[in-house]
Amino acid sequence: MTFLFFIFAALTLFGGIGVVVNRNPVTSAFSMILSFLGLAALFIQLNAYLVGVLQILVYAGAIMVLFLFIIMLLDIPKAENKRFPVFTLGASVVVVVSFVTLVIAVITKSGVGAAKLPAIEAQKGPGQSDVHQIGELLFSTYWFPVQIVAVLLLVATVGVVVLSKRELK
Amino acid sequence: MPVYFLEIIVVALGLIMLLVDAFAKIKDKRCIAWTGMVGLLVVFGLLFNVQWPESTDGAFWEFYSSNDQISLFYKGIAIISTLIVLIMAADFRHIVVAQTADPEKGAHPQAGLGEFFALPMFACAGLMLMASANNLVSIFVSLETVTITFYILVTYLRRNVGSLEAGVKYLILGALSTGFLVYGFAWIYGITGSMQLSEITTALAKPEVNSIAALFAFALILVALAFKVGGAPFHFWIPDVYQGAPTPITAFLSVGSKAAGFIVFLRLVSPFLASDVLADKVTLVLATIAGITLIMGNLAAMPQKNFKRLLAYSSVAHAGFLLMALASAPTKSSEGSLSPATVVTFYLGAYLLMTLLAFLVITTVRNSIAGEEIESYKGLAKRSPFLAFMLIISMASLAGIPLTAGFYGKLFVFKIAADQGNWTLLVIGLIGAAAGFYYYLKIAVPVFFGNPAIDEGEKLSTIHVSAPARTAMVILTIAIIAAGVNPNLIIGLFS
Amino acid sequence: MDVTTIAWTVLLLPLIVAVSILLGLKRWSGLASLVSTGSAFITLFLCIRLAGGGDDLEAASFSWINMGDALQIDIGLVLDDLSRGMMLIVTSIGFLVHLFSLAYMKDDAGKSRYFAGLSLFMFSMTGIVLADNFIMMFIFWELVGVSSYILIGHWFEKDSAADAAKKAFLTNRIGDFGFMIGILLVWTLTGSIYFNEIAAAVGGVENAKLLNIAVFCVFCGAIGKSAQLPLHVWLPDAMEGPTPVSALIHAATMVAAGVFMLARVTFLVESAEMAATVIAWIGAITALVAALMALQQNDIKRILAYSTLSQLGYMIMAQGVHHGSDAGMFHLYTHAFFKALLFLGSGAVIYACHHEQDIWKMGGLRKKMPITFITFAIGTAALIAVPFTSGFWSKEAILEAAHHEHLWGPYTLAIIVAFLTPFYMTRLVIVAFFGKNRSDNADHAKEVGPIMWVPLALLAFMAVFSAYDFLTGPLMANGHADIGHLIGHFGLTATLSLTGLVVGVSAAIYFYKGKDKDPISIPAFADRFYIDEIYEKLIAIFQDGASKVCDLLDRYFIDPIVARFPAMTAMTTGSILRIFQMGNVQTYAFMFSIAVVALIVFLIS
Amino acid sequence: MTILEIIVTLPLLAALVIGLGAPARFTALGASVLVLIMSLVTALRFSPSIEGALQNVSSRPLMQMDGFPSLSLSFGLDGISLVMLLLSAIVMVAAVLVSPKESDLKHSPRLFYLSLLLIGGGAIGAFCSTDLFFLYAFHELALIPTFLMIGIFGTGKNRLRTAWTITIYLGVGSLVLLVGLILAVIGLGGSTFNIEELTALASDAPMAAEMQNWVFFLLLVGFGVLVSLFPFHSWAAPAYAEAPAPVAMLHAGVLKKFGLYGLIRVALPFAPAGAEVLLNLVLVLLLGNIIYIGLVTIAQKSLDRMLGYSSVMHMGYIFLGIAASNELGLSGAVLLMFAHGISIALLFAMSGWLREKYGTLEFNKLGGIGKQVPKLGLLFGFAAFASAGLPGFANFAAEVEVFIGAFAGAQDGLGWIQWATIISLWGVVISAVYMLRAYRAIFMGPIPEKLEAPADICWSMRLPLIILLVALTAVGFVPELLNQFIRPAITVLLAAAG
Amino acid sequence: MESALTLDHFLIVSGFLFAIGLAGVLVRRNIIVIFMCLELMLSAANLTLVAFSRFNVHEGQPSYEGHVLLFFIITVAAAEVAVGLAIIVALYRSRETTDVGKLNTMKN
Repeated sequence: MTFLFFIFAALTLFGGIGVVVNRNPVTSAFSMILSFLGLAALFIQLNAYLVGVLQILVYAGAIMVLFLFIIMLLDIPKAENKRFPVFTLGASVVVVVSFVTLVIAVITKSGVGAAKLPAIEAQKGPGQSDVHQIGELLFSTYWFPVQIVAVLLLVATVGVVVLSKRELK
Repeated sequence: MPVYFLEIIVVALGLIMLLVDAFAKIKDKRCIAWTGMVGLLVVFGLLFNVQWPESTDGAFWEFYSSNDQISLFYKGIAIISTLIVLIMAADFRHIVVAQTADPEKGAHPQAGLGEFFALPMFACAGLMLMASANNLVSIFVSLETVTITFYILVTYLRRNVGSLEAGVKYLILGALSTGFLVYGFAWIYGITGSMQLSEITTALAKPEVNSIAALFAFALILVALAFKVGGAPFHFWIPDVYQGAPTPITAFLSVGSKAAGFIVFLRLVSPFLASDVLADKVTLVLATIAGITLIMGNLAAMPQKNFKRLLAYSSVAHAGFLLMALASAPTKSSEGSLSPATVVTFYLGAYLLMTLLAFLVITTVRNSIAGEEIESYKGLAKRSPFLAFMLIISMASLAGIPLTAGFYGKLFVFKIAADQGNWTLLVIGLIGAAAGFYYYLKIAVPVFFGNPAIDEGEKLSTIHVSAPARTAMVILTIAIIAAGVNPNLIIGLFS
Repeated sequence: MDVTTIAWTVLLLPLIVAVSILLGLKRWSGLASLVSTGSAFITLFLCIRLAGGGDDLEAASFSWINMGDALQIDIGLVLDDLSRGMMLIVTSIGFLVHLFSLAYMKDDAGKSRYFAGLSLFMFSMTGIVLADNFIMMFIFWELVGVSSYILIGHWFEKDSAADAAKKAFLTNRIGDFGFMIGILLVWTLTGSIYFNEIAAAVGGVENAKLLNIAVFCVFCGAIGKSAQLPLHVWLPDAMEGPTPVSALIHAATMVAAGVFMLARVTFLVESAEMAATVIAWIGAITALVAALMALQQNDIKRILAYSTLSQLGYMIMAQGVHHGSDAGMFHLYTHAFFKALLFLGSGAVIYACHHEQDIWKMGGLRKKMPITFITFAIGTAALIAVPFTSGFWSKEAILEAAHHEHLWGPYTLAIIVAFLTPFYMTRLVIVAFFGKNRSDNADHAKEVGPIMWVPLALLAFMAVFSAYDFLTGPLMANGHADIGHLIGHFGLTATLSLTGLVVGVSAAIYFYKGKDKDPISIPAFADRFYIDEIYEKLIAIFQDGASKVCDLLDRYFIDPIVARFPAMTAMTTGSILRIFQMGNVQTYAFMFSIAVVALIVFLIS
Repeated sequence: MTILEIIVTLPLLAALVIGLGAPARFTALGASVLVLIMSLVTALRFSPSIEGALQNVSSRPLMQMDGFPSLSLSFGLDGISLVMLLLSAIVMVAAVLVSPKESDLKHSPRLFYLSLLLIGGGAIGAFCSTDLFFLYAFHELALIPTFLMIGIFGTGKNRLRTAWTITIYLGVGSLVLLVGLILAVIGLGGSTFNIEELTALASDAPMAAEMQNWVFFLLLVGFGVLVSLFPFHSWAAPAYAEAPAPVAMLHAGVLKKFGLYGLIRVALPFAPAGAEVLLNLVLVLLLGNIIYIGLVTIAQKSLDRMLGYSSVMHMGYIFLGIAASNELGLSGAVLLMFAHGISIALLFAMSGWLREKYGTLEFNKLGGIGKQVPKLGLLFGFAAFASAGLPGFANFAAEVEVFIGAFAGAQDGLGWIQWATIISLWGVVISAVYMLRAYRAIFMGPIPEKLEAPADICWSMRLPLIILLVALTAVGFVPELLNQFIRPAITVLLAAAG
Repeated sequence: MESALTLDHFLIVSGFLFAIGLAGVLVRRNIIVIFMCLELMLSAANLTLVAFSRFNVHEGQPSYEGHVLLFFIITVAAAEVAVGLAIIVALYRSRETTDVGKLNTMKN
């Protein structure tokens, strides 16, 4: 269990680092898929099966394909031509490192996460899986936000059309 | 009529507008905008007719703050600003068409207008929802609805370099702030175990609350919210985006988005302020941000030469005053002083009036004068005394000259700051207000003292003001002055 | 008419005339001048009715400022021997000058303005004389200043006249500065501004030092108005005005206001010993210095002006002498007539000589203008105190008073003046009236008309006889000296002054008989001891220099520090803050992140 | 609606009507004359016997809100505000009368008259308000119109800079003032804006000493900037020099008095202890006005700037009266506000005419024009002498009250204020120096060759001058005309201030 | 099921992932990559959310509210990506670049 966690955590993080470090956007995209796979595994490890699957389907699948598609479509040069300016790089690294340090400090100092992974009851029976539970929540309590999200998606669709159609008829 | 009908009606209106645009063959697409305007007026009327249920157990009410005039007021702000944005958008149509479509390549002569008119309706619905959202989920969803709509609208002039650049900047920084917001939400959820603001408040108010984690969550949320309302140093997107976006959208951003941002700000910050453990640090941080914002916004506005950009800095400056009010939340020992919610809400109401008036003028003028540089307003008073007068009224109000609504806003802010003994902030606020006199009146210089840049012998053309715009301007002016005499006209609407 | 009505009429009639000339009568200048002269006659007539003793009277007053217990200022008239006597002098000489002016100013373009000014002066002077309190006196004090300004500057298109008017007013203002302080101090010490109340309260004042200062400050007003040293510089310049004005204002009445004021507050002066001594000294010094200056002047009016200064010095000195106030007033009274006579006489000469004023360009006028000459000679005789003329008696009275009080310093100076006065006056008469004509203007001179010489004749009569009881009885019930008493005390003083007369006259005859130009040249005297020049330098340094400095300070220090610098700072800061707005979205994100880090550090620490 | 409310509303209404297209000059004149008539009627009906109580009171409550003082649009007159109302009404009529005809204005005649009415109406509103908020708010009404007037219709190359200076300066001053007022209201319990109630509170439950010091200091600086108290004066002279004559008249004559009015009405009763503590500071500053600015005035080389500085200088006397803070001094201060307002308006009206006709106001380019325009010369002489404090004009009566008031209470020896009074008295000499110098340079002496004679002032110009002069002399001869109103009001004020 | 894993493990991973995303936003110049990094940050937030859900047990079940929020986040992120990419396409069409450093016509 712990061992697997470290494997997937490493996968996730190295994938992430790959996104940042690779000069070729395509490679970045593939690193990202890798990272998302690791993340999905972590989700599953947290007993969040639906979320883990969604992560793979939506993120690693749909979204990253979209990214790749656009990268290919625009035929972006393989690597960014210029080298990173040293100052920007250095400063950014300092900021990011201090951010991480702070997050770790918060986590350790606050003791918020000292808890061990609590046991949960196994599935109570049919219709009690997390998919069921989330689905029920979504379509009962969170019915309204779902509708709003529908509007959001409509807006996004219209927007994408308006912004990228070749010529408006 | 239950209050959520309002959002539904607005969305339905937006859908109708989209459908009309898609399927009906209409010559003048301004009809679509007019439909929206009439619809919004009706919705605005309905605003005074909503009912609150006996019990708030129903599915919708999870996401609505209960019986709350303030949220209705913010809905009103959203509706009015959308209405006026539509008026502006209708006047702005030539520029929209010119910079989105290329008629030579077979584009419709009014291509892209329908969506330009319809999208604000959805943003409006999002803003209205934000106004009453009291659950992390609904806050997030409505906020993102608004934000994403704005990504589209800001970039709408896709052949215009400025609009595109503004869109990209807004997109990247907006997404960044969303990231922080979500991260913060996750932490709050982790600490309190709830998405409901009332429960979060209860959880945070407990003395044994994990203060470090809570403050960390607060920091993350504050970042995102400060970004939305334009608090320094998270305001950097504002000048660039305001300048690049289509003018009606700039107005929308500056009024609708900011107002909704502030109500969310109020809602999300109040649990932290209500907690004895956290309140001190939270207040101090807010005060610091308010101070920086005041200085940044006001002083950097002084040398500006582009009118829209100047208004962007002014928007930052006003955010500073609003934050100043937030940072002066009364402590337990000072009962009976003004509540920041009242001050902020009034301020935003006044801000709506004066900013929209200014943008109405800009949009109208833009039809006759190319460019939004302050210099290009030379001689406006001679070409159109009406517009010049409107402009000076709105500038006076923005600058906070008494007997305009803007003055009461500042007065309340100063009062609440003085009540709480926030002397440093008060001094900074004074400096800011003084700088405001300069940069707002700066616009009067070309308008009144300059001569129109026309060739010899050419006849001085007047500037056409469309009927809806004219009506709106007159109403706004009257409102500014009336509320400048009697603030109760605004305050009475929400208290 | 009862006395009160008469008093108010005397005060207000000239004002009404002045205002009506201003408001419309000025278009008919002849009528204006006649109305003005008529009003002068009426006031004279009324004053004669008032004269001749009677009870002291506080005429009904008009409340000017009414501040409850804090302050009451009334415009109230007081009629006692002092004011009645002074009123007679003012109105009689005033009337004569009006009369004289009818002819003298016949063809002047600004005739209406001139007569309006005269009437305004009559009003103001009456106000001073009748005032029953300090503030009211100050009000009219200022108003005579203005009328004098108007009349000196009558020919304002001449630079010299314009400057002289300004100088007169400003110099007086300086005196008034002290006067006002004095009034304030007296008010503080005695709690009143009314003369009778002050008189009652002054005995109870404990702060003697402050009282002395107060009295001295009050005296400052007199220094200005009566042109005492060091504020005497305006009076000679004031001769730029029309000659009748010089006679009326700058010889007979207005300049005597300082003396009158001191006489009015004798009780104050006498209670402040130090201040009184200072007053006596200043009077004496002025008398001497002015006499010295007069020795070397060539302008007929200036000689008379300096002699006026000198005589005023006498009067002021008398005010500083214990029990000398009456003597001073007596001299004021006699001097008013003979000096007005001399001025009007010189006016006649000037008029006849086509506005020639240099005595060295006259000469031989004795034959061409016999009446003028005779009256002028009588006036001179009175001035140089030829025995049995009025001037003799009044001057004797002053010297005697000083002698009696053993004020040896001032007394000595006064005696020296008694040597000088005959000298310079005789010089004037000889040079102007004897010898041969030294210019065309003098050549063409002829006797003036009756409107001009009648006043001269009347004044000449007064110059001789005004000191005698049959005139002083009705005219100067208060301030006259007892001639019998003087004769009874014939002694050192009389001897000395008679010696002075003889020596002075003979010396002048010796030096000036038949001369065409001045055989004596003492530049210091001729140039008035360079006092004017020194003042000009002082003004240039202290006033103009200081104002220049202040102006520069204002432009380049105060304004920049208080206004420009903060504004520039704000602007510069704004420009610097703009730099952060680099336009690069990653920079924004970077600052965003820094801020996040800072926030977290701050919040969790 | 009370007559007072009509008086306050009328100019603003007229401005609106002009904005909507009514004939500008006619409307402005009509409105201001009506205001003057109604003010005079009010004065006649004003009963000084009701000891100091407000009259013509009207109040329309606007807002009651927790944590914010109750706000009402309320007007009322006591003796002091009545005098200020009369001053405003008189000067406003004169200012409209001397304004150029519509056809003589190159452009925007409507804006000209509209701004004029706003400036005047704002002043009237401020003086008539009994609500602290509106007292402040009405005054600010003039800010932008003044900016526009100087910028558009001003004279001189630097007019834009001048317009900026005055606007920002006064803006900043009014902000400081605002903070002072907020502090005062909070310190006095924060329950009302009503000045009467606040005054009562201030005597019943005064603020803490330190608070009083701060409040008074802020109010002194805030009001002081508006009055051009040294060293916050550098906006005044250039602004008055370059503003069109009617604006200079209204601003220097009326609007500037607002700061002094505020000090008397607000600062003294609210923070009497603070006033005592800061007395010496006030004395130093007012001597700065009288002596230092007086000297600066002497150094000026053109009439307009000289008048500008002189109006700054004269503020010092009014401050002296306020510093005395006794019945006499304060009454004198109020009377002097009236007197100075009228006399400086008179002077600016004439200097405006001179500039228009001769094209310059520099001393060394003018001279002897008393021959060319004798009527103006005469009137100018009156005004100059009035300004220099000559008896017969209201200025003198007021100055006498101020000086005596400030000198009061020196039986035990001279204190600081007495010394300050003595030094101030020298200012009387100074003002005579510069006034007479100016008169000498412009109206007396020989006429320079190139100077062409314009026609003397016509009736439309003479009328306003005569109106002002009549007011000035009437009050000068019978100060009781106004003192009867001022005195009871001051008594009440002092009683409240303890 | 007992495990040695604590909440800290997940939170720290999530924190690192967030930081990596932030680093990418700060240093990369290609807008598309920046956009990817932003998605990375959102995912990191998701991890935190899920972890907190998992450790917040009610009646033997994790609190699924966190999952619901996550559902919305993913949806919104997808929409955001769609719109964002559309914007990037529009930008590329007009400016021929995806270098964010070249977008600085508006500044100061």
